[in-house]
Amino acid sequence: MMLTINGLTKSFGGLTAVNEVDAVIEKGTITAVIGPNGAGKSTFFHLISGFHQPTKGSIQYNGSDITKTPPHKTAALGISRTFQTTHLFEQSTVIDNVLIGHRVRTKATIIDAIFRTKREKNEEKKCYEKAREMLDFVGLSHLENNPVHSITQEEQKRTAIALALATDPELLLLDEPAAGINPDETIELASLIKKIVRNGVTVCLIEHKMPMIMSLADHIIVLNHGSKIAEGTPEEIKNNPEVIKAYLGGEENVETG
Amino acid sequence: MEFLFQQVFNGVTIGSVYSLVALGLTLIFGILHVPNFAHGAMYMIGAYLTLTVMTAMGVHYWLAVGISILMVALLAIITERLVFSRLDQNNPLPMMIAAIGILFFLEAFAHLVWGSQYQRMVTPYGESINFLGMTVTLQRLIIIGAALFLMLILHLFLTRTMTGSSIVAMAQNREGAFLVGINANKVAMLTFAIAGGLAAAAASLAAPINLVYPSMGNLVIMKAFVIIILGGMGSIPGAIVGGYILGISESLGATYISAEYSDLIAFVLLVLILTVKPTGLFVRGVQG
Amino acid sequence: MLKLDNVSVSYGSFKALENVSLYAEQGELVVLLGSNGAGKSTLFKAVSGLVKVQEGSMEAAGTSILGKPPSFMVKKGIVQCAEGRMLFPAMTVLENLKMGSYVHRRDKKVQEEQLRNVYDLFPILQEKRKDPAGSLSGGQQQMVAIGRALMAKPSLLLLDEPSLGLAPLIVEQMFETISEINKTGVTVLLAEQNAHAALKISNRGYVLENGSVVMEGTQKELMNNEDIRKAYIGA
Amino acid sequence: MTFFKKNGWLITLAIIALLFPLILPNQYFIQIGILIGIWSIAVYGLNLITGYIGQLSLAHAGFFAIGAYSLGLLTLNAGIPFWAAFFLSLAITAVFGLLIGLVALRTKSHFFAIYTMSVGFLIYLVIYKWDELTGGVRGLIGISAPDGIGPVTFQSITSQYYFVIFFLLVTIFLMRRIVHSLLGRTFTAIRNSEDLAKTIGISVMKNKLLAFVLSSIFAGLAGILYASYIRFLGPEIAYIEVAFEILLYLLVGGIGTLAGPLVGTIIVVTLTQSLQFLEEYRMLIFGPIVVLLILFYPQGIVGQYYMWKMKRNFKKKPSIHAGKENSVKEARS
Amino acid sequence: EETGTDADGQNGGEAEVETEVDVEGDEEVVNIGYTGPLSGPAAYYGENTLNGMRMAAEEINEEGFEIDGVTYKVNVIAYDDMYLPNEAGTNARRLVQENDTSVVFVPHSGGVFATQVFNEEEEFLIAAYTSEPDVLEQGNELTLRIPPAYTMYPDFFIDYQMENFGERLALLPTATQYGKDWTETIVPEWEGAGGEIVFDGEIDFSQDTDFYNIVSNALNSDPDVLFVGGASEPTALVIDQAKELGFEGGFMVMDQAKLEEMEAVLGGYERLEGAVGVLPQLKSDAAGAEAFNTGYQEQYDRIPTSESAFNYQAMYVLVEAMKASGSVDDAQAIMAAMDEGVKALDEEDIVWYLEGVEDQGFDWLGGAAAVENGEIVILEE
Ligand SMILES: Nc1ncnc2c1ncn2[C@@H]1O[C@H](COP(=O)(O)OP(=O)(O)OP(=O)(O)O)[C@@H](O)[C@H]1O
Ligand SMILES: Nc1ncnc2c1ncn2[C@@H]1O[C@H](COP(=O)(O)OP(=O)(O)OP(=O)(O)O)[C@@H](O)[C@H]1O
Ligand SMILES: [Mg+2]
Ligand SMILES: [Mg+2]
Repeated sequence: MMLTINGLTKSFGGLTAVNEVDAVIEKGTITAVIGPNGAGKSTFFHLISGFHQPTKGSIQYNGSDITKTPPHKTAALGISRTFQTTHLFEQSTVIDNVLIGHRVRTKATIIDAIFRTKREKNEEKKCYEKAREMLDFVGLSHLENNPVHSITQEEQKRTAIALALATDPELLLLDEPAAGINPDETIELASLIKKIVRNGVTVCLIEHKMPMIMSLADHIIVLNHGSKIAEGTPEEIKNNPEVIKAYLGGEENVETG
Repeated sequence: MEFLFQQVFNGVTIGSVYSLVALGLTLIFGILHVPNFAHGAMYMIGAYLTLTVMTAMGVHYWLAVGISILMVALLAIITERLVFSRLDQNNPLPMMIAAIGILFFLEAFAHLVWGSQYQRMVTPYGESINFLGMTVTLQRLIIIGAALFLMLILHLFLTRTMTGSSIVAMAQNREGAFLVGINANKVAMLTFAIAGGLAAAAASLAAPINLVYPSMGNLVIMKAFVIIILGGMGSIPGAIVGGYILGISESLGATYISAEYSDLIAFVLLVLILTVKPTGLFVRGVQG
Repeated sequence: MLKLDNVSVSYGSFKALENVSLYAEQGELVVLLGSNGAGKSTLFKAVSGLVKVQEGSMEAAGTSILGKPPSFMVKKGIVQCAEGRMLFPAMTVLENLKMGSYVHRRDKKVQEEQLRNVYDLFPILQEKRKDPAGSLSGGQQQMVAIGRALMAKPSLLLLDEPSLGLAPLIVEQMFETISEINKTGVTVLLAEQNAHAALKISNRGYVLENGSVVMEGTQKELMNNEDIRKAYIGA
Repeated sequence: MTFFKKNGWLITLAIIALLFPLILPNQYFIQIGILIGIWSIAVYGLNLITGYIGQLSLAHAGFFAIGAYSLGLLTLNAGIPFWAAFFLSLAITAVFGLLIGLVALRTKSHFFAIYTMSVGFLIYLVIYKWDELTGGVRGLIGISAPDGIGPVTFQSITSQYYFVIFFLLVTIFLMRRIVHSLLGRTFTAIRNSEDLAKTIGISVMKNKLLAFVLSSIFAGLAGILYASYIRFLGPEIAYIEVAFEILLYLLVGGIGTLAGPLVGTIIVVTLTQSLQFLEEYRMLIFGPIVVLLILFYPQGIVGQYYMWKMKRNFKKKPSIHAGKENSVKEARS
Repeated sequence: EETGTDADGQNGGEAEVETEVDVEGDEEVVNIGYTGPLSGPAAYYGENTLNGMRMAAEEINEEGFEIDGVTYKVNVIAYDDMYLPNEAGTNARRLVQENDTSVVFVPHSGGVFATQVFNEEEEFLIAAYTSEPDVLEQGNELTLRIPPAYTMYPDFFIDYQMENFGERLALLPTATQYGKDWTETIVPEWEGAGGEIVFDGEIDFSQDTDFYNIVSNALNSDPDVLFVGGASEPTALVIDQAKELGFEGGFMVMDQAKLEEMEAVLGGYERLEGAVGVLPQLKSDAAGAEAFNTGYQEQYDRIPTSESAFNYQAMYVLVEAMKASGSVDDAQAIMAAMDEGVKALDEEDIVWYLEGVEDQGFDWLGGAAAVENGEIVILEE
């Protein structure tokens, strides 16, 4: 098991956004988290990545406890994420955005910076290489020198994924990667995610676009009012009456988009 | 005991002045997200205008205060139109520097027009009276009364009227405010006018117990910044409570801790509070 | 109701809209389709007065609205529910909604009536009315945004990707709601990625590509167009 | 790219600076040159934390004063030799920077600005009130000029000038190295978005603290040079107005740019000097000039230059639609 | 030849300043420098000092003065330093380098210290308007102290107050070094005369927004006499507030505050009842006082105080010293001739009794005044 979550709970004042959730994420799979708005999905991700401290419960990652680890350390451990609203270094170019993602794997200090040591140079080169590799991987090489704010939403989403991948993650958390992009591009995105998994990265994603989820996920976790109400393969989830009632609604939503 | 009362009363007097200045500052801060250092200059100009109108035109104190409030409100609107509205709202630093430029200018302007010497404002309320066993000048009671009155009016305006709420709304999301049909320029001008008017009122109230001179606003404005940070930036109740807390703690600190270090109190208080609670005492944003 | 003629908008030297002409009749529901960056939001912003139109003319209900500020547009009944929501995060849900009827601030009856409609539409908002809007989940905030736009009692409602980030169940309801709002006589201009659902409730539609209108037609025409099916509706 | 091409402006600058006293052997101009050098170093310090990390510090006049007073007290009262005092003073400023940074950096944006303003004011008040240590308002009198190194002495004004210019060039060189390194990129990443920086594994607090300490050291260095040049210290050097002035230099020059601090300092200092003939009405003109500069060059002179360059490039390569005005922001540095 | 104008001034600004004085025939112009606060909170003070100099210069220039057959006129060149030492240093350098001044007036101690770093090397004289003793303790030979030492006042003050009001003294001076020095001088003498210190405080005029609470603190200790002082106007306010709070004792006012200025602030000497302080310049009966007082009031619309009077006087002495030394640019010689210059003063140019130069400082005759029944009363020894 890559990630084991036990009794995870998060309260904001009186509101329990995540309530006693148990879950596991298996290496090399795609796990999807779905649920109505406000179900606590994003909060669930915030907890794993260390942005929020859980009220209760524990998170084990590759056998070690990361329940209270701050976000920059979880990233160093190999958990990377994207945000629900695309979050990038708006003012920088695409490549500059992505290459800083590899900083976590470098060691150059102020001393290296001042004396421009070999280490600094090597690591700089490594970062560039990594960034180019990742941009190539997500298909954005041609935009490398454009400022981020000048590219489209969908390109920004892919940049965000490239940035997350530049940290060399083992586990990638994607919060609604397909929101705001059209069906055509959603299909491309799905194949990109598959490609990421083929490259050995475990993926966990939140999404409202059911066709995509159903075709992509190996395992689905359904949250409602902070609690896990179901879990299983897409086939099981699709036919789970409770999920249909709480979330999916009519058949049609699942089939088309 | 009586002596303690006297000191608390002194604190409340000066706290009233702080609160009025901080209120205007916090309103502008909410809209512009900029520490408007020129606000101290508005305070200073307000005092001079009242003084000039009183002495040159021979009008009554209250009428002079009214005229001064209107004129400073107008001056504040002018700074908004000519300078602040032309700067990028998302970039606070240039606005801050522009504010400092305005401050330099207004101070030099006051120097040119009114001279660099200290001046005294004499009101009809100079006599000392006995009040709850304390000797106080009537002017000091008036400061407290008038400040409370202005605060109440402001509170009602911001919470009970849509025009007032539009200031609050704009402080939270400019584009959002546009989308519901709020006229951004009008709100910005209105905010500046209110802030300027409050500063002028505060200065005109405080000047008779103090002196009028070109740099009189500088220290007050620094303390007002401390207050709005303590009170949560953009928070109206925060500015009021913060102003009184500061006034009283300065007065009591001077008495029971050290007179010499009483002016440190504001800053020590701020540093201590932010060290413990980095987001200030009140955290919700601009609210009525 | 709304008529745009050869409208162009640029950001700096980049042309986001080029000679766009379109119209919407009173009571119509018109869909705007287009991939990311096609210029849909820019078009909406232009109509709302949030960006400057460099060329062309814009008319609403017979009068020119070119170069008018956003507040003017809202007064005219042109209300937008924007992408990115633009809520007042520290205000409560109720306060946000009330601000929505800013232009009707002197008319308590309209306010109350609209508020009831919004609560009927999104009961969760009534439950959360005392919470700061900023603490709501993404989808709930979207509801507040739509609700706030409705509070202005629009005659022309511009909806910029209202289904963004909403759960399927809610999306379904929301399209029904939009349809209902439309049926009460409100003209609706709807930009959507979710082309199928949008077209289903629409009268007509336009397709935008790279800042220009590349296709327009009735609901049927567009639904049956192979290219559109492929590009926007998916298999 | 050759060394010269890469470091072109720096080398040109160094040559101009070195030749300056030979071309204009007027002590007044040399004095201005020295003060520009000293203030620029402080402005570079501020630029690191404010321009590259994005946290506005108003405590830098305080750090300037801590550096200056440390040197003054160590040489005058403790009788420590100049160079030992010099390095000790840098260390003292760094320690203050570290301690203040540790608490101050827990606050963000405006809270940080006002917090540091208060800290700066407290530093001023402590210097002002604690006469037993600092001499209070009377100040420290008769601080010695730098000791010579071997045959080189620093008694004459020209040698003092070269002394300051040396440190200025070192400062610019260091800043350049830092800004263009991975560390510098890390700083900018934090400026652009703290949350995102965290998720990609950057320890925001550690990096901010590092930048804050570095920046306070530069401010302290400027203070040390000031003390050894003016040789008299009064509490007014810690006053909040000095912090505003440093900030003004930075903004006029161009925040977050490498040349900005120097350009801004030169422009504003020259401007205030050339307005001297106005006597008491100087500020009447200076205030509006500041406002106009900011209105027309909100990015600062250097920032505006980059913007202009960017626009020109854009005309050459219209394929990149960098139409947005602020797309330039990153191009500078 | 170092005197005279730069043929082509460095910039328009200076050229303007310099053309203020006509140069014709074998007349030459001697530039006299000034650096002081002309903007910011201390501007009023700076202007007072500068006005005194300027007024004297204008009078001197009516005729000019002659050395070795050349007629000289003086031209005061003033730069603003906002009370900052480094600005003062820069201004002094500029005055010496660009305007060839061999004398620079500096009215604040920080500025003097910063200028003393190089004045001996550059050979110019600092005319220091500061009573800070350290200015002369550094052994700088080209520094002249203009104002009197304050140590002559306490005797007058203490005798008067003890006799009229009592022995309990509360200290409320300004929180500056000057205030501290004064306090340190007066406290032992008060106690020596059998008095008691019942309250030890100070007021920071530049930092405190309201003095009321500290004044009520002081009065709470039931004093007979208050020791106050600092700038005139805030000091007046302290006295006023003490009276508001019901205090009926006496006030000792240190010399920085002027009774005549306080009177202007408070609107009458009644509000100063019981105060002792420096004798107002207006009450000076020196031969030149009357002319100076009225002339100054007319020209600057301000009350003439010792700040203007002493700098006015210093300007005259300087010119006399130049004449005596036979040079307008040899700072050493001018300094050496200073005492001679004082003695050579024309009777009607004397606005306040000046006896000579002692230890590089002007030796003024002291005088004090008290307010009794709303009138100024001169105290004699
Ligand atoms: N910082 C916070 N403070 C208070 N309440 C919060 C906070 N963050 C989230 N919540 C609340 O927690 C609940 C879960 O929010 P969360 O963002 O996790 O939902 P979600 O499942 O991601 O929804 P969506 O699909 O709409 O994005 C919501 O009711 C929200 O209002
Ligand atoms: N403020 C701006 N400055 C510069 N370019 C902009 C700005 N806003 C949008 N653009 C550019 O204009 C083009 C059209 O953007 P717009 O937001 O209108 O597209 P859209 O059709 O709404 O796309 P989406 O589906 O992503 O919302 C895009 O290329 C975008 O990058
Ligand atoms: Mg979410
Ligand atoms: Mg859009």
